[in-house]
Amino acid sequence: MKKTFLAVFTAIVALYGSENADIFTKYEGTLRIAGGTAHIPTMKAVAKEIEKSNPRIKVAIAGGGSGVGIKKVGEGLVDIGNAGRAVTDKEKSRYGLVPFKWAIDAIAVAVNPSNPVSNLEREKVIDIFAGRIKNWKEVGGKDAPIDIYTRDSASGTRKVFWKKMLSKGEITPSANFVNSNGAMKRAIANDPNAIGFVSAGFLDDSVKGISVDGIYPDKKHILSGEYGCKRGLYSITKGQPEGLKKAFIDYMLSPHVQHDIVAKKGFIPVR
Amino acid sequence: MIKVSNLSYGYGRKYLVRDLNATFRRGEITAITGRSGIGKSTFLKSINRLHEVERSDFFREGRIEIETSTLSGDVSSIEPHILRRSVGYIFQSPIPLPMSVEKNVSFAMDVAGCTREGAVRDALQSAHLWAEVKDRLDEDASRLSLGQQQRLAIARVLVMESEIILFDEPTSSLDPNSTRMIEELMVELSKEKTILLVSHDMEQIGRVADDVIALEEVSSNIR
Amino acid sequence: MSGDRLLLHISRVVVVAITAIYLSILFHIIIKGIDAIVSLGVSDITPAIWGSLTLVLLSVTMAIPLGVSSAIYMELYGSPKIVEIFDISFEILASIPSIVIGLFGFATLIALHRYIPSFRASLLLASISLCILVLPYIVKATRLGFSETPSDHKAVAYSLGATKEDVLFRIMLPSARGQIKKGIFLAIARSAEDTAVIMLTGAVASYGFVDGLLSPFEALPFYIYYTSAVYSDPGELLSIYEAALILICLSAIFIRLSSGISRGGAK
Amino acid sequence: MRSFLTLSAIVTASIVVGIALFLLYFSLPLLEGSGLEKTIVGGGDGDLSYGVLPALVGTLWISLLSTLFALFISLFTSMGLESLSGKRYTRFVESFYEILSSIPTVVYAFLGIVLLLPHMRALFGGSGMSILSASIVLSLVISPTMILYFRESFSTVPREYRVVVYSLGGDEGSYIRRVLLPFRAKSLKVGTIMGFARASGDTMVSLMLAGNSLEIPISPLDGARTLTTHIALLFAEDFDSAEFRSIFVAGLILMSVTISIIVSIRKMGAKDVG
Repeated sequence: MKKTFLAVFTAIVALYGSENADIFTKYEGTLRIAGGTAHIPTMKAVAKEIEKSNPRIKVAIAGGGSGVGIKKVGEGLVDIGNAGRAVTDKEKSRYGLVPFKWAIDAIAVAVNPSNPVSNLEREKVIDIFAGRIKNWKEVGGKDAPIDIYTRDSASGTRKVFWKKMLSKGEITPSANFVNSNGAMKRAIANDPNAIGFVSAGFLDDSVKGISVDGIYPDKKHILSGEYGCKRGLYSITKGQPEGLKKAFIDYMLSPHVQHDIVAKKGFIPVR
Repeated sequence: MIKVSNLSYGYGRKYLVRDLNATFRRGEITAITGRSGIGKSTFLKSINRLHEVERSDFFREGRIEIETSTLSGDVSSIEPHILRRSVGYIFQSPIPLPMSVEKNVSFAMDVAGCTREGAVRDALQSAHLWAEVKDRLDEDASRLSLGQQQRLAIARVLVMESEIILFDEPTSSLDPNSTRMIEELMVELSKEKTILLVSHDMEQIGRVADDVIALEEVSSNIR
Repeated sequence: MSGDRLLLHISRVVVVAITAIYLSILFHIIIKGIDAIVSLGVSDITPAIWGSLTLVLLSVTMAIPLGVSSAIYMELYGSPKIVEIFDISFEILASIPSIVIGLFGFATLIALHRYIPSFRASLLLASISLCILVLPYIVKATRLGFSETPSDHKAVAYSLGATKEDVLFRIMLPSARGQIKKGIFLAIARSAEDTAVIMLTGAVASYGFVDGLLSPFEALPFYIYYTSAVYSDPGELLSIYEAALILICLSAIFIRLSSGISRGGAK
Repeated sequence: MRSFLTLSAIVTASIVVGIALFLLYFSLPLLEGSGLEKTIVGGGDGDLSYGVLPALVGTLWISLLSTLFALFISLFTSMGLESLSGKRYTRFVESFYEILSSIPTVVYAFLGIVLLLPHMRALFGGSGMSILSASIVLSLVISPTMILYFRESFSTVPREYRVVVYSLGGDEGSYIRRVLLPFRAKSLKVGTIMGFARASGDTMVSLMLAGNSLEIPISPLDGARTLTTHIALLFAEDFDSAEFRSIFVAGLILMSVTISIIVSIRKMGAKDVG
């Protein structure tokens, strides 16, 4: 396994002879990216490097959610769509979409750092999001009502979380809706009684990820499969990518980006 | 020349004047008198059809024919703006347009699209205003004195070289001195033109008019 | 009588309280905003500032000829019936929630994109949508200016042989200039502050400097909206105040200008 | 020249019709047959169902509550200013309210997040995002315009009325309560309706402060989404989905509200809506 990885590394390094953004020198123009919001910090960092090495390239990054990314790239409204879930066969065949997975990410149940709760049974998580458990003291916290935060239907994070963590259980409609991973993190950081779900890459000292059934969503547990609520982060093109789009996708998969950006942003590189 | 035959007019369903017959000749000043509200201004405005832009309920029966070197026929058969270029009108108050002295005088030429060299100067000279304003042509016209403004209004009309000029109580807002200047001007202009003067002032009429028409009360005024 | 006095006292207390609330809000922004400008400089939000300026310039430039000529048309050729229909439709347009106008822009985009693939959410689309948003202000101001033209001036012009067109272009339009300017300043203030329209038609969180009509763009109000939902450190939070202060200054200047003209210009 | 004028007039005047037609075109498939019920109350086959009913109720809650607050604020403020009128600082105070009316809505909403939400959280618990929070901030947004409108209508009341009231032994309070307010009742109504129109059409304050939840709100402390935020949250959805199309229904409802407000103001005889 390790050998194959190494082989790919060497192949890529040999192909481009460089690990940084120099490969973009022969392109110019605007690259429009939209969709999954878990992707945004990584994409922004990559865009900064590209624009620095070649000011004639501009990268516009918008959120919207995975559904939006898939739909927009399919309709040709953007060049690259981002999704935090797999593209369905229906979507693939309808638009001729080609997805590239460039990271593995877990979706963590997240609370405010001041919350003493740091582990929940999966059943309790399901009950909390369904609105059946309403107070933190019922799960070992302080006596305070639970504020639930969720995302809209375009969110891939929500879709994966709903399927793999909640086993397709209901999320109470009285939950507050936010529209990106970034906004979820900000909302939970502001609200001591909050619970929500967020891409593991967004966990830091302002939002606390908690263990489910004793398993914390870190690299070890994700790779071993013990933490099941995980997904790939994809970038999608309509048809096989070429030109600037191809260069961008290749760059996302290059060892430099995989190790110096993707991994640093808290995701698990695929190469 | 203006020939009015069987003219009746009024607003809405009410007659102001019925069956008026008159002829106004070149070289004469004809004064129009009558009690206030009887429709003296309306009579003047019905000649150059200015009432049409002011009130929509105006009606007229009978004929108003004009004859100048460029136009002849009933006024209703002539395009209003062409008609008005041949029939000058001086209002009660001078009403300078919000522009420079020069632009005020050249306004009629500008809208007619025919600018003549020296026309502004000629008109101001004929209106006896040139000496006072020749260095103030770019000033806003509202900065002239009231008397000067009224002579400006006359210059503004003279530039059209119209052969008919209608004066609607032109001196009612002026001091005696300015009044005298306007009266002299009218007499001077009447040598070449047909002039109608609406006035209350019997002394003034005595001083300048060659003929007088008094508008009379209508007996049955409902249409 | 005592009821009357009580009412008076309550209202004076409310005046003081409300004024105090607004003042403290204003001071809060000004102090934090100045703090931000001093400690951060403006480099982070410069693209958004330029984006907003370009957007305002484009949308108002489009709205002026359209709005003024519509008002001229109504004045010159409109029958009373047509004028009334136009009046009502502009009144409705002026009161439609801006998000609905943004939605209209977005729906137009979806419809047009099928045929013109290069037409996407962009500066152009957002400017056109904002132009629709501010158009009624220009029409209304121009018509107000026309209606305020002294009727004496019109009568004199007619008596000198002017046609309806002459009167409009030589007398009414110059006299409406003050009101039109007022309408333009109001339109500038409105298009600078609107968030809902540009959010649906092409504003993005990060793009850099405006570089083309068909490109996405950054803008101050969208920056405030987006960043206040996702900021992750105190510096980013402070930069929101910076954007807010600049945006307030922009709007306040133009609102002041628009009302200043109306007070001084009405003769 | 004439054809250019005609063209631009037709273009500008038909925009309204164009907007209405677009909204109808996109929302018609949803309004036909059994789609109507689904559109209104929700109940799709997905894991989330979108009806516009919660948004409609949310809009009513937030715009009514904020108009109520704003009416209180602006009525008392303009009465207070009236009683102080003639004093040197009233002119200053008026330009102050003019500047307040120019502050962008998104800035008010941002200030709501940083200044109001922590207090709401401390007072009532929960996330702080609620109908109440949005309404408070929204009332601050619409009050300056209402105050300016009321002030303007007060300023045209003949000065003699005050003199008569004083000569009959009344004071400022009796003048305001017994003469000014009844005399200007229509302006007060129109100003309030205009405030309501602005409140119901606002997006940013509700989007950033009301929590956007999907449940039909029962108390002012519940979260809610409004018709406007429904559009803002879902415009980028899958173009063929029922959720996406429901935003056009929301747009249609908003437009009908606008039209009925205009009609009612016109019926009251006040032409000036701005």
